[in-house]
Amino acid sequence: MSTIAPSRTTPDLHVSDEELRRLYRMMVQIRRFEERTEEQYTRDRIGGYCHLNIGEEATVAGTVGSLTSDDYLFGGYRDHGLSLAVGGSPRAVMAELFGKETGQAHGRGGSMHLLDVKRHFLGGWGIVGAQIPLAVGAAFALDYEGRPGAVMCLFGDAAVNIGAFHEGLNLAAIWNLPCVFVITNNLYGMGTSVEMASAEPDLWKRGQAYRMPSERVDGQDVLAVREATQRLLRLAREERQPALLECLTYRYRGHSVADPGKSYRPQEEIDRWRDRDPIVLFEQTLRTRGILDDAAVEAVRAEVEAEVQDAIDYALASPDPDPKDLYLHIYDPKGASDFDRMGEGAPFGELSIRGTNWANGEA
Amino acid sequence: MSTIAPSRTTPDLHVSDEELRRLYRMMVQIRRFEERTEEQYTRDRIGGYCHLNIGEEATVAGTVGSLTSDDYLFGGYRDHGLSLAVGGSPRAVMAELFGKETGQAHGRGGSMHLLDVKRHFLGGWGIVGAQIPLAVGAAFALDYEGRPGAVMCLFGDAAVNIGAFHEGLNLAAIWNLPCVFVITNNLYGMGTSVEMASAEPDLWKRGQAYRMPSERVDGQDVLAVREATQRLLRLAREERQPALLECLTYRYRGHSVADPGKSYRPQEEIDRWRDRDPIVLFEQTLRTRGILDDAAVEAVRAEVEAEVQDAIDYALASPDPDPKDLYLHIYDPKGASDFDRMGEGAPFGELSIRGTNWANGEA
Amino acid sequence: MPELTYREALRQALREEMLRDPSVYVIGEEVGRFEGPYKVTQGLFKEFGPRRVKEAPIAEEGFMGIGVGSAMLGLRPVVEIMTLNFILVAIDMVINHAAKVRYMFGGQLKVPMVIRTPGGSGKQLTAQHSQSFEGWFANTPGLKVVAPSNPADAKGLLKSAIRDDDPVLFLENLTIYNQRGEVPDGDYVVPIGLAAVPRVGTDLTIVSHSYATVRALQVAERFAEEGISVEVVDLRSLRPLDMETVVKSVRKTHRVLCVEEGWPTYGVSAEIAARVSKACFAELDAPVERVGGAEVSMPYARPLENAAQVNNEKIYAAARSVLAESGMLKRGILTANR
Amino acid sequence: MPELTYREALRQALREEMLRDPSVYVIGEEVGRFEGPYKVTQGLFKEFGPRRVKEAPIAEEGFMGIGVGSAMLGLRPVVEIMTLNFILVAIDMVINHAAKVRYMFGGQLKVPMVIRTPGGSGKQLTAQHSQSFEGWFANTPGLKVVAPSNPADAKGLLKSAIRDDDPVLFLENLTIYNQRGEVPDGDYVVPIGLAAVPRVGTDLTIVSHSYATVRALQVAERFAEEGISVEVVDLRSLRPLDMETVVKSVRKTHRVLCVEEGWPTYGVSAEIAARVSKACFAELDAPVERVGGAEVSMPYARPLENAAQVNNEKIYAAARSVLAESGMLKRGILTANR
Ligand SMILES: Cc1ncc(C[n+]2csc(CCOP(=O)(O)OP(=O)(O)O)c2C)c(N)n1
Ligand SMILES: Cc1ncc(C[n+]2csc(CCOP(=O)(O)OP(=O)(O)O)c2C)c(N)n1
Ligand SMILES: [Mg+2]
Ligand SMILES: [Mg+2]
Repeated sequence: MSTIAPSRTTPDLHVSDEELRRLYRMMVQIRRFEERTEEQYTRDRIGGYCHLNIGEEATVAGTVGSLTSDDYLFGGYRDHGLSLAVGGSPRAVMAELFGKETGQAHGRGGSMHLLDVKRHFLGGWGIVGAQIPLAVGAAFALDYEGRPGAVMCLFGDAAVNIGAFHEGLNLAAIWNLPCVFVITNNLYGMGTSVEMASAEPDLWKRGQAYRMPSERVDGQDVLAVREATQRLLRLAREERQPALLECLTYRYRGHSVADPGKSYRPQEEIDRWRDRDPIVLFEQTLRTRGILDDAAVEAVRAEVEAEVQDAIDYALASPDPDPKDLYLHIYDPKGASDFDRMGEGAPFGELSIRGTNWANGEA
Repeated sequence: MSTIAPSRTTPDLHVSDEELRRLYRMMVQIRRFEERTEEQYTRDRIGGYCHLNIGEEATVAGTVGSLTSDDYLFGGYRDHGLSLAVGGSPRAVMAELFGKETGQAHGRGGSMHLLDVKRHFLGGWGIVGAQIPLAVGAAFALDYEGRPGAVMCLFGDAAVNIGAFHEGLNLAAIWNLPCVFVITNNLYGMGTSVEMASAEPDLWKRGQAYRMPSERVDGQDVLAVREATQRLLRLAREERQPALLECLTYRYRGHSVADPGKSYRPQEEIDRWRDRDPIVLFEQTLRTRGILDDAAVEAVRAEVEAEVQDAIDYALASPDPDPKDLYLHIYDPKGASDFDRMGEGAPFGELSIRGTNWANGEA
Repeated sequence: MPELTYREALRQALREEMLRDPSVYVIGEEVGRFEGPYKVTQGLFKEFGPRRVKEAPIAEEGFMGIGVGSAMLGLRPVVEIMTLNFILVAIDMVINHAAKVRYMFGGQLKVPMVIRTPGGSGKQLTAQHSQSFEGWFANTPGLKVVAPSNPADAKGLLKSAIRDDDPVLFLENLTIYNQRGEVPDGDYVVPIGLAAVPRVGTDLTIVSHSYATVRALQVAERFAEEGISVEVVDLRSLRPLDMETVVKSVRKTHRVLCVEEGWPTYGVSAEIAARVSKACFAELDAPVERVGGAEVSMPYARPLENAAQVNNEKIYAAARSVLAESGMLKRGILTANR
Repeated sequence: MPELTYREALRQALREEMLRDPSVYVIGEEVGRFEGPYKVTQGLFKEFGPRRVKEAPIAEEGFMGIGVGSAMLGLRPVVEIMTLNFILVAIDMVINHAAKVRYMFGGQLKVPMVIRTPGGSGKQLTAQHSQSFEGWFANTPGLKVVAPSNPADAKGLLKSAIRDDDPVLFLENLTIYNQRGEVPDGDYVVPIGLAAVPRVGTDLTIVSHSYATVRALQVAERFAEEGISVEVVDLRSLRPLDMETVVKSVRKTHRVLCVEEGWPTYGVSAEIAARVSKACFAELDAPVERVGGAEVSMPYARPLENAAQVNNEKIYAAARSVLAESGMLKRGILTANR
């Protein structure tokens, strides 16, 4: 979790230079990390489904980058950037993508199921929309225990049409739970546009069905995202008022690395969005404000480049999980003895349902 | 389904006398049928869960009574009144409650699963909210085949918080399906008030999340309900525009006959609603308009009394389903031979998983 | 020892665990002011208030998710699903989430959650309200599934389930809520993963769980009158499954009948039969027999419902058929006695 | 006969049925312009347009319900669920609705619907995307469940499923979409409820379905090289289940191994093993053996995934263990050859 304290009011101009530089670096890091991830995937070092945040850096940095150490984060499968934005180690993220024991989920989760318990990032989920009730449950726990902090839940534009969204938001609202719901509206869920999928394509308006403060923000403008996020997080923390924030952004790549992402959207749309690249826009702002110059930009790039290369090297050099640990973590080790009498097919320690001692009378 | 043609505009005053009398009789019939049902339940002639429409007659008659022979109806488990309101035979309804072969579902469904295929009443469903996607599916079929008519889907105030509501309404809206969703808001789902359950207790506003025409109507005023229903049905039929209608009403009885219905709501609330009894209100209106007098009221009462008694007599005298038919209807008889080779435990014709011929080599 | 109903035993366990551990809370429909749809949580709202007894709207997926999410942060939710039938709208949260968290995240998170829900059929509750899906949960690694058949086990297993650090589906049963039995006072705990042998016998083993055990014991009684000695193994826990106790019994009786309330084909009894058939391959005097609910959607009419539900007659007949098959009874007797 | 992939065979069946019967329509996520998440519906949107090929938002419960409701009015929906894992959010519509309609309403309504969905694990798809729930559906009266293992059956069974007047869960498999095989042209229909014997043998019967059959055939090949003759029974249909063919094979070989991709405990293989153990009680030379996926949530890392998935090595080893158990192989050989 970021160590930045929650700011009371954050009109754009009052963001400290240090914070501006942190956000900029975060965005550059996510972009480069994802580009290299894509490359590593094509080199077959990463398997399964793999969804990139490229193009969405301002939304990720503006939302996730606003969390404090009291807060918690839940997200979907497009989660590499999320895990980096909470301050997670690029090494551990890349190692997870490589399926290594040193990865964030010790190689069990992969691309879709990153997490960082220490930094309160609780995954990394693969069933569309399902992280919403989970996040509400975390907010419930904060409230139950009278803890400070709030929960942020990120999901895509396509998640707003599934039942879990509806149930989760209503429950958060009736119980005044400290949860900020963030729609990363990148205009498409796989090949389906928001207009095809949602009867109310102004997705933020869905929040009104739960009497929830709801708004839309330019997801390419990291400071706008940050301002709205911090405002809503404060509402959640201090007034136990959940809220819905829609960030309008775009994914440059296809849905996953397996999808070219061209068949269902016109090239000129892609071009138009690329013209508003969130990193370029932010860089311009910072240059105008005299916070960045060529040298600084170059320094960040070089630093990030080295960092990501180091992550790759680290992941490559890391050990695979040991197949003998296959049954580790399926249940609490304390409860393992519950299974002692199950014999054949017991979920501890056997690779198949085949014979064990006791069944042959040898127990 | 009622044989009344859809009216173009239905300001209150233009309802024909005949129609007014039909609605009045319908409401009296439902009330009396339910009172006798309750009594029959205590005499142990009816089993399982049993939910009554007493108090909600104006909502039932105003909505369901507005359907034409092209339309379809789906409802929940509180469905006795629904089946009567489509013009179904009280005999067949009561026989179903008694679990008789002559019942609407041939004794297979019981109180919660009435239906009347001829009159396009397609059930009678027991999982809260699940009838909503089903109804949207029926509307889809009408649209697919270019058929006239619309689908009406009734559900309770508590159903608006479950995922199926959200998914169903959004799908109907994006695909312009002819479906009118009706919330029978009787203020409680079991012992849970609308305020406890719904972050937006003005339930009709939920429709706005799908850009759907939505409104609330006095569910104790049958003509108001009828006017709104007919208007929205027309919209659905003619403009393929789904809509949401909330009817504010009250159930006098508990959730089911097993619930006294007193612990979670104040007596004075019950009294207040009883003061606006939908039948009394409508009777007054009709008396004022000179459409009903003492004699006419008495005649309707007597007619309904006899009709319901006849239904009870009929149900009592009807035969039970034959246990030898246990496996009838679980699959299409045409496909029964698919199961020939299943042998033991095959779902045709066996009462248990016990031995059959072929397994002993005798096949 | 005090006599309690199954319902009261559950309530006692809940209350004691809530007193013992402030992280235990109850969530579900009508669990508060309404005192529980089947009155299990009666009195808890008054005693513990709305924070610990959370009255949920009809949004099973939502509040099951709240259970999982809050458990990930260290709470110990006891989620009540009104009946097992409704768990289908929330099953994604159980199978794809609760059961997955610990493993998928490399052991860094856990879900100490209990899902309490009654299964089985009641009196004319019909197709959508009379089902037994417990085998599906028992099929899923990451979950535990327990199914007590009597008040003492209800109390002891619920305490174990609440204290367990993994998600437990705690299967209750509509028909036995009112059943009475002796229940040890105080901190009585029954470990998960141990079958019980509530009746010892030598001629036939009946393996069952939940309400089917109640019936099995009645049928055993009837056989005793006929001079046939039936042993009843009450599984209590479906995952983990205590095959050791089952096998030990079968090694003694050499005859087995598996009974379940649900549909046998691909049901719980299939697993028991498959394992027994293998583990006791050379020791069975007859094939493992199974009896369960008729493979139909539960019909409403009483004659049909009676024909569909598993009952003592069917269990008795199936048991006699095993005995006959093993040569212990002449086949003729079977037919005569039906 | 033309060679087609499994995917192409499915597409051909869909296309032919859509041409034959205007009431057949396809609904699901990305089935249209995106050409299908796994490209099964490729070209159909172009040919049949948006009315017959309905592109759905992520609302599985909603569009599954649309399938059921529209089938009640006489349409023949083919609902595509992107993978079997996601059916959990829509399972209430399948179990409590599609499967119930005919019976609960006394035979007056029907649901001629097909649910197409790929199950099984792929390459590193992990815990929430690698599951096999088909046994749960096969446990449910009112549903049929088919699971073809090759292109010809894929085509023939899909046609049967679409023409069937009851709801059919049509299980495809991620791994075999690209598998090629001969597929009869034209109106080729495979009846539901008939197992196939794609390989005849005398020493051991392997019973399997879907992708496990592909593996079983490979293992049988390997055994052939060793002079051991393995018969493979491909169930093709799980409900109804063609026990006649299974039993016939076992009466010949006297040895059985059940293979499945999913978790064996309370899985599909339990039912097969239970039934075979009973039907062939006196004819088995060894206990029925089962092998399947390791009982864990599918892990990501390849070494772990390999250890978790059922594979030829494990099938081979389990088969040898049956052979050894029956006395056909000395136990020593088993260990040596591993
Ligand atoms: C319940 C469910 N249905 C379908 C899928 C398959 N699926 C994975 S991602 C996705 C699209 C989601 O789009 P969106 O929510 O907009 O997020 P984005 O990918 O654009 O970030 C789909 C259909 C799934 N994972 N879960
Ligand atoms: C998914 C689901 N959860 C719970 C139930 C149990 N249940 C049956 S009716 C009901 C209350 C529904 O209230 P409402 O929708 O307001 O309808 P009403 O009974 O007032 O007509 C509940 C909780 C159910 N049938 N289905
Ligand atoms: Mg998107
Ligand atoms: Mg209500």
